[in-house]
Amino acid sequence: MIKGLIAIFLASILTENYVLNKFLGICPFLGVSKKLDTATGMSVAVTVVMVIATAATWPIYTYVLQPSGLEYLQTIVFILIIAALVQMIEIILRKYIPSLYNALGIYLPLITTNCAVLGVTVLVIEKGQADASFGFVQAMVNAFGSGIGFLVAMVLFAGIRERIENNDIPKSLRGLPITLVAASLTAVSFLGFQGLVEGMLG
Amino acid sequence: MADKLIVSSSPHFRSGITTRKIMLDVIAALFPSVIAAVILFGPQALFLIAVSVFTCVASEYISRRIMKRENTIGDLSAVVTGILLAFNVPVGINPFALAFGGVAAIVVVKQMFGGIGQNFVNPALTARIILMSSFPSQMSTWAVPFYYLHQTDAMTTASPLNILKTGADGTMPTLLNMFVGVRAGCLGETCSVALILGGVYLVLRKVISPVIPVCYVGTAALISLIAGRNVAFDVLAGGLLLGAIFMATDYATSPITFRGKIVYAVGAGIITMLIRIYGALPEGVSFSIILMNIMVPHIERLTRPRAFGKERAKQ
Amino acid sequence: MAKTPWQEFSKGLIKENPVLRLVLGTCATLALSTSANNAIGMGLATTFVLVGSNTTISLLRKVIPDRVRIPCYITLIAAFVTIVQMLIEAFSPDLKAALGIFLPLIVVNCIILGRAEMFANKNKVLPSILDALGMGAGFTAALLSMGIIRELLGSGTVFGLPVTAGFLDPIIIFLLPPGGFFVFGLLIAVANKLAERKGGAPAELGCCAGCPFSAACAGQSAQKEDEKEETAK
Amino acid sequence: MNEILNPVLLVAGIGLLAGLILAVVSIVMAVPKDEKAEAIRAMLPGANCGACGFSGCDGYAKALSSGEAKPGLCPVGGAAVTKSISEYLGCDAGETETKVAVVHCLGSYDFTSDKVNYEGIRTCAGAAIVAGGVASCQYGCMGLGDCMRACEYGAITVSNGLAVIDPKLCRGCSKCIQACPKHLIHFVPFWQQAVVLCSNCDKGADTNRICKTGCIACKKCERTCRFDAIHVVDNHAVVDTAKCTGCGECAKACPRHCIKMLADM
Amino acid sequence: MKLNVKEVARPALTLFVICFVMTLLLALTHQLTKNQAEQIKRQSEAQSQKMVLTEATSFETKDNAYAVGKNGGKVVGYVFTTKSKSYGGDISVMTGVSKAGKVTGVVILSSNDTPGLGLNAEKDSFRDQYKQAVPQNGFTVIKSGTAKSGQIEALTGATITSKAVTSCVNQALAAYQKVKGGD
Amino acid sequence: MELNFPAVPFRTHGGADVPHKKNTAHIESAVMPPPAQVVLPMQQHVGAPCAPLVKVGDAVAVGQKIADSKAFVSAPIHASVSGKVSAVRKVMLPGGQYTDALVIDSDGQMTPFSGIRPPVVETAEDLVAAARESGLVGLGGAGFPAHVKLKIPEGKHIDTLIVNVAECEPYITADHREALEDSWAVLSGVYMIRDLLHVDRVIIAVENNKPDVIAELKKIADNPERDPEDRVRVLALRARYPQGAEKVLVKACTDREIPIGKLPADVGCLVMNVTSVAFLAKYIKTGVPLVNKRVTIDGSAIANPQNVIDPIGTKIADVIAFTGGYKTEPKKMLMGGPMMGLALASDQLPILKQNNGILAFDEAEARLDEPTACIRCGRCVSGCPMQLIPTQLEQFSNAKNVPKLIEYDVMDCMECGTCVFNCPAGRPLVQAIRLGKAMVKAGGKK
Ligand SMILES: Cc1cc2nc3c(=O)[nH]c(=O)nc-3n(C[C@H](O)[C@H](O)[C@H](O)COP(=O)(O)O)c2cc1C
Ligand SMILES: Cc1cc2nc3c(=O)[nH]c(=O)nc-3n(C[C@H](O)[C@H](O)[C@H](O)COP(=O)(O)O)c2cc1C
Ligand SMILES: Cc1cc2nc3c(=O)[nH]c(=O)nc-3n(C[C@H](O)[C@H](O)[C@H](O)COP(=O)(O)O)c2cc1C
Ligand SMILES: Cc1cc2nc3c(=O)[nH]c(=O)nc-3n(C[C@H](O)[C@H](O)[C@H](O)CO)c2cc1C
Ligand code: SF4
Ligand code: SF4
Ligand code: SF4
Ligand code: SF4
Ligand code: FES
Repeated sequence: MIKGLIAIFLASILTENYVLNKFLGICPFLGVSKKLDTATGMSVAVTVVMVIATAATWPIYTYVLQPSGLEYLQTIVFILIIAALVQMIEIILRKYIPSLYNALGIYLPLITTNCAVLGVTVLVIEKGQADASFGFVQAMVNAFGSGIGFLVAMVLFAGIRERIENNDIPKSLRGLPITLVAASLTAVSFLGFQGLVEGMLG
Repeated sequence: MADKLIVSSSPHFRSGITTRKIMLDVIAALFPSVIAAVILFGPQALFLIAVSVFTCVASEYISRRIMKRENTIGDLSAVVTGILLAFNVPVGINPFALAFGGVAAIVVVKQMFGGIGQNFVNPALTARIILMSSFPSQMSTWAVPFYYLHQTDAMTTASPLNILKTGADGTMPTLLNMFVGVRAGCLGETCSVALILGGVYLVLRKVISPVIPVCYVGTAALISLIAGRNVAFDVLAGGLLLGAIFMATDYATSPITFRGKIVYAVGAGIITMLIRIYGALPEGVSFSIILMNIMVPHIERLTRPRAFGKERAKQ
Repeated sequence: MAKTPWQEFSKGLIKENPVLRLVLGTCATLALSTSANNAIGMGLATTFVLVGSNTTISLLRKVIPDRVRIPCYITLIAAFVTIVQMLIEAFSPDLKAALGIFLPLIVVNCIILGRAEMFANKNKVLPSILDALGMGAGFTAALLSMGIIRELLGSGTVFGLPVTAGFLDPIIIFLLPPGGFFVFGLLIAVANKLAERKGGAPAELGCCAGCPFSAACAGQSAQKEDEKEETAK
Repeated sequence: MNEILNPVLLVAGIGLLAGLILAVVSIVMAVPKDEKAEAIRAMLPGANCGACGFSGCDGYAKALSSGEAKPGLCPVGGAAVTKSISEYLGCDAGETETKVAVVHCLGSYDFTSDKVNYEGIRTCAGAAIVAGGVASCQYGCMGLGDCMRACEYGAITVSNGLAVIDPKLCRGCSKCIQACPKHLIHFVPFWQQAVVLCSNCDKGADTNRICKTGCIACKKCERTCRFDAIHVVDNHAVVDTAKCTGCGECAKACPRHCIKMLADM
Repeated sequence: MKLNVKEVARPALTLFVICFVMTLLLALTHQLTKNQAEQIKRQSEAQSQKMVLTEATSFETKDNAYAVGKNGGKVVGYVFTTKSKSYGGDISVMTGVSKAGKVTGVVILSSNDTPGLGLNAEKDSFRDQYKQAVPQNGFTVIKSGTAKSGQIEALTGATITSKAVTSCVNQALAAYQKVKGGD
Repeated sequence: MELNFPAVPFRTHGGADVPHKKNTAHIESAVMPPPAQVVLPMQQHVGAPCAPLVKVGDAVAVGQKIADSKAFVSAPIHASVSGKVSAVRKVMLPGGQYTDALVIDSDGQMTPFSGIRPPVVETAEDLVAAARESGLVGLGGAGFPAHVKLKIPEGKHIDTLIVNVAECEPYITADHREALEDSWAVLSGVYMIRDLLHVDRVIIAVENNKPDVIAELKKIADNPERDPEDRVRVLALRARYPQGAEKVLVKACTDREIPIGKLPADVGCLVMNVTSVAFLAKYIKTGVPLVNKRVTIDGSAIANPQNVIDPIGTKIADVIAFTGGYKTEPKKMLMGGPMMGLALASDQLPILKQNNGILAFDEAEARLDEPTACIRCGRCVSGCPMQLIPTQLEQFSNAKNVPKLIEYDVMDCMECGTCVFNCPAGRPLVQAIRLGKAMVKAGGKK
């Protein structure tokens, strides 16, 4: 069990990295990775929302939607819940933990429309459907791991962007194009993890 | 005095070492391995090295021209990249695929980011991974050493690490054979003697510091020992020596701080062995180096030396 | 500044191409451009949702109170996405498999919310529909061009038909994530170049501009803080 | 029928709940926004140049809304912005003066030369710390273009060893003034007037040796001016912009041709 | 701060109404497409089974582990779903085995392997290799040269995947040995 | 506190093996006859500039104080020739700053000033006062007024005097010749300072590429009569640039690290250049203030390289003409050594107090390769004695990133130039760092 959870956790960082392998959450990956501190703040906020959103949506799906045969309402229900949740988190933070709000709050609104959050809630349901042993705990670990994977990708990429910031880049590539090429080379390095997690723990 | 004097900021003296001289030293250090490659894999090896060097230099020249920048092929770094790229492919590779790799290495990895010193991943190794994921069968078809002396032209075998990992059929070479290079593998990686010779030369010429190769190979050996594998085999197999001596030490993509070099090399050693032991691929040198390349900005930031006279506590 | 219907439609194709100029919906663009077929499937599905949401939001723009604007939009969009999901499920299981997770994720595709926020809630129904069609077409076209490039280079086929077989080995990396980022980067560079000739600015990540929360957006406020610091110096 | 009713009620319920909570919360927790400042901020050009004396446009907007500052301090936005802000604030626009930056030097290679052969970082700041700069005239333009790179509006061109600002393109942001290590750039009001394009504080003879156009403090302009608007200070002529009428007599009188009319530049 | 009823009620009600209407729409669409979708879903599951065992017209799941394919009440073969470790993690394969023990078809149900490499195993040319005489010790994979009987020619650049699929098929054959003879 | 003498120097960071090129080490210094004119800038030291005490037309004699300032951190200026003050005019200093200068037309007599008297020095305070009157500034190149350094702040104790005979700059041999030719003065200066400041030990630090100096100074230092407790010893340093730099020298001699922004006195050390020490001894004996200076004239464009003792204020061109002029047309002229010296805009500038060398190079040596891109080789990092990261400092400086410059300790750089010397790409690191420092200072003011 523990081993399985570790495997899920590592896999969601290394082999199923949302950004570098699955193409989820690319907008913040490209947009908020210019500086290390904003990259970290955004990723922490994403991780928090991912975990809370999964904690809310998984039970609703398994105990409300699925028993009544309403699986098709997944998308609409999930997105409503996420949108409401994010707003609630923001408001609560602002009211009660202003320090945390100042650190993370500015990223929260951005997260509602982030593929990665909706993605994780949908994907863990999919996994649960495919594999009976994949339950709530696994889903939570997966969500948390995906958030951390997002953080890893963001932090690594922020380092690279800070490094190439003052580079003498050809004019027509400056800005977004070179950022994407850099992302491409970062993704290259993540190709090598295939099978690693299963090999270690499987 | 008729002419105006030159003024410039101090110092007005230089050591005389230039980028070009450094690259010449690296080329010299690679020379024994070139010879070994030609002996082991025949004239085709020489041809491939020539193709790779030519495409690298030509793409550097052309891309600089297109970007309207000054020509930099004179610094010879493209030659080094070319040789190392050729060292990283099996002798059976399609020369066009190799040329594609050369273009990718120089244009995409190096020049797009501004040229020498500004690339954040190792050009030759990135090209190698691109080739490996694009043409996997060519990149994992190993010719038997001295195949060109035999009548049959298609003599392939499994590489030692592949035999170890997937139980592919093939005979394991003896350690001595692995040391002198009589085993399946990429052009430049098999002959450990030549590689070590080159490494010693580079260290003596102060082109590289021995920190990275020693820590890298040392970490890999230690993990091999702990995992109960054959340490000598792990050190000699695959691209470990070539990677540790020539590729992990690439200036542009390794940390410039002393402690950073240690962290980097140890990290690469760990990842290499993790992939070798657990990963789906038999070998992990390229990926480990590229992964550590990506971490270099953070490693450098965290291992900045304490400035002289700076309070220790504040660090 | 009334525009002709044609202008309303065509701006999405080139000048304000949502993918290459506004840089919206990057995830779907990268993930689903491994083949021309996927690209078209995704493009059409998104266009459908876009037209649906733009139409209804434009219709309801006077009714929806500001306070719950975003939840309302999201609900509307999600409903259309679900409809598309059901239709595809019913009629093309292959396409469903190909689009996978990105089908429900159309909900959060910034193009849709972006057009709702930037266009539909300010304009009449007809222009909104035209806008949606144009944007959808632009999205599809961009996806398709990326799909064709990646499929051609990565599998040697176009729409599944062999093209380069025999004289060029497929370069598989173009099908993998690195290839996606790379081709996208180059296409944006080309689009920038073309735009530059017409005096346009280079593309910036558009999610922020399109995003209803842009006022609070991290990227922008962080940037602003930087500027502030700089000027303070 | 349940198959339809159940989902409808479920989602509508969530919707109602969410709507209620959001509505209540957004009212209860509303954070008062400084709408005034935001409105003003939207009018400002957003160049964040700091020429207004505040920390960027945001700072100025805040100061304006709280009444700490007067409109008309933003040189980039110019009169139009000033007007709209004062209308918004309902106050008097006050005296607004458009200023443009002028490089007070004419020492191109036609008139003067470099004293040394400079090697090193190709910026004015870099040259200024090596042997006091490259130009023979210690006060003069080095022509390495720090000001040009600082200007975001493309108003400055550097050629033949001299920087020249096009007054029509200058937006008065003062970036170049901060950039010039020789402190050669100053604002002048943007109307017809004379400007002395020399900053050399050496005696006439010394100036004459190094520059063929530098002010030699001969005081011809001073004598010519009918409005007492030009005087030799520190060995070079200086225009009193308040008095200058732009008649152009001094420019005609100057034997060194280093007085120009702003309109001709 | 006072809560104005109207200010709260209107937004909430609007959202409520929108949710109501849209879900109604959804539920209706669902009703309309439900049958079609289920049919297709059922079809596709059966389709895979049918693909690997063409002769059968109906399938009967046994022990939740395998299916028996029948044609007009007569057992014509079995369908097994097996798993094995491949390049990108587990791969899941459905194998049809005729009553006589011949492989009638192979379908890759799920795989995380690389597009263009491991995923090429989904191509007919690879899968059809298994439709041959079953060797004693199961199929073996060869990397180069022409396959002899009982050998499977590996996909180029995807030996790992090829071996994984082959292992799945061999598992299915082993399972067949256990169940054959049952009805 | 028991203090030991290190047998070998302590480990220092980085550095570079610069070629020594001490061509003039074994050539007797020549004494230059009075030039026709000297130019004495009012600022030849760190601190407040002096104001003239004489007017145009006044007659002055050698050693007469002609300019002074009230500020403590300043040093008076004395006439170096006898003659008439002919003008006050602005001159450019080698660094590019302009300052007023007194021009004295020599009468060729070199009449000594009648007021010259050896000072009475019995206490530490006397020493400070005498040092100030002498016009002495640090002759190691920094030009910091010596009396400021000698005035030990209340409550601080100096346990170690380090006499800096490192002379690590290539070419320059002025200190070398001083130590050989005036070794008696060096030693009496040492004993005097030791006794007046109650220093516990004196380390005379000499780079080991000057064996003759080591031998000569050892001969006298190991004199049991003057130094019964053997508290003065010679330490042979590794000949590795920049051993002579204060912070490095203190580390090499005592293993103490001077904290950033602090002085040697904060770690109980006093570092003095050998010529400074020798001059103090001579001044106290004769009362003749600082009016002439030994200067190494060398470089590929110089016909006869040698050391010249010349009156301060002599035009460089005159000194060079005295040695035999140029061999070829000079393309680059330096005041000071090639590592830290300032490039001169012309040879019409005067010799200043702290000058120890004038170098003139021909075309081949003057031209340096154009810089190419940094290859991140790390040579600048491993060579930096201050353990900075010069290549990143350069980038931050170019990007005008002041917070990063501060974070990466740009102010700790002593501009020794080791990094540039080592750099294969020839990056202008020091210049960028100097610009960066200026930015930090300007930012600090606001
Ligand atoms: C520097 C270098 C790095 C390499 N990295 C990898 C790698 O990451 N993955 C891989 O499969 N092969 C890599 N190779 C090639 C392997 O070494 C090759 O598969 C080898 O022939 C297998 O090792 P063996 O001959 O000891 O079995 C690399 C080669 C070199 C020269
Ligand atoms: C990015 C990448 C993706 C790969 N994907 C697969 C795969 O899906 N299936 C597979 O069997 N091998 C895959 N490989 C492994 C290589 O093809 C490797 O060369 C193989 O293990 C040995 O080659 P062979 O098949 O010729 O023996 C992949 C390698 C890389 C670098
Ligand atoms: C890089 C560098 C090198 C130096 N080299 C010497 C040297 O060789 N000899 C010397 O006397 N002073 C040298 N100095 C100056 C010393 O740091 C110190 O200022 C001087 O020895 C103090 O003595 P003074 O005040 O008598 O000049 C050097 C300074 C720096 C920054
Ligand atoms: C010690 C040393 C190692 C090098 N290793 C590589 C290498 O692994 N791959 C490569 O492309 N270039 C290598 N180069 C060449 C050159 O530095 C490289 O192209 C830079 O990465 C270009 O920025 C090396 C150069 C040196 C001096
Ligand atoms: S930087 Fe340009 S716009 Fe600003 S004041 Fe100078 S010339 Fe005018
Ligand atoms: S005006 Fe000043 S900043 Fe501009 S080029 Fe001349 S010296 Fe440089
Ligand atoms: S020595 Fe020069 S090339 Fe090497 S890292 Fe430093 S600046 Fe770059
Ligand atoms: S000049 Fe500064 S940065 Fe360079 S080596 Fe010397 S102390 Fe270090
Ligand atoms: S499309 Fe913007 S985050 Fe995925």
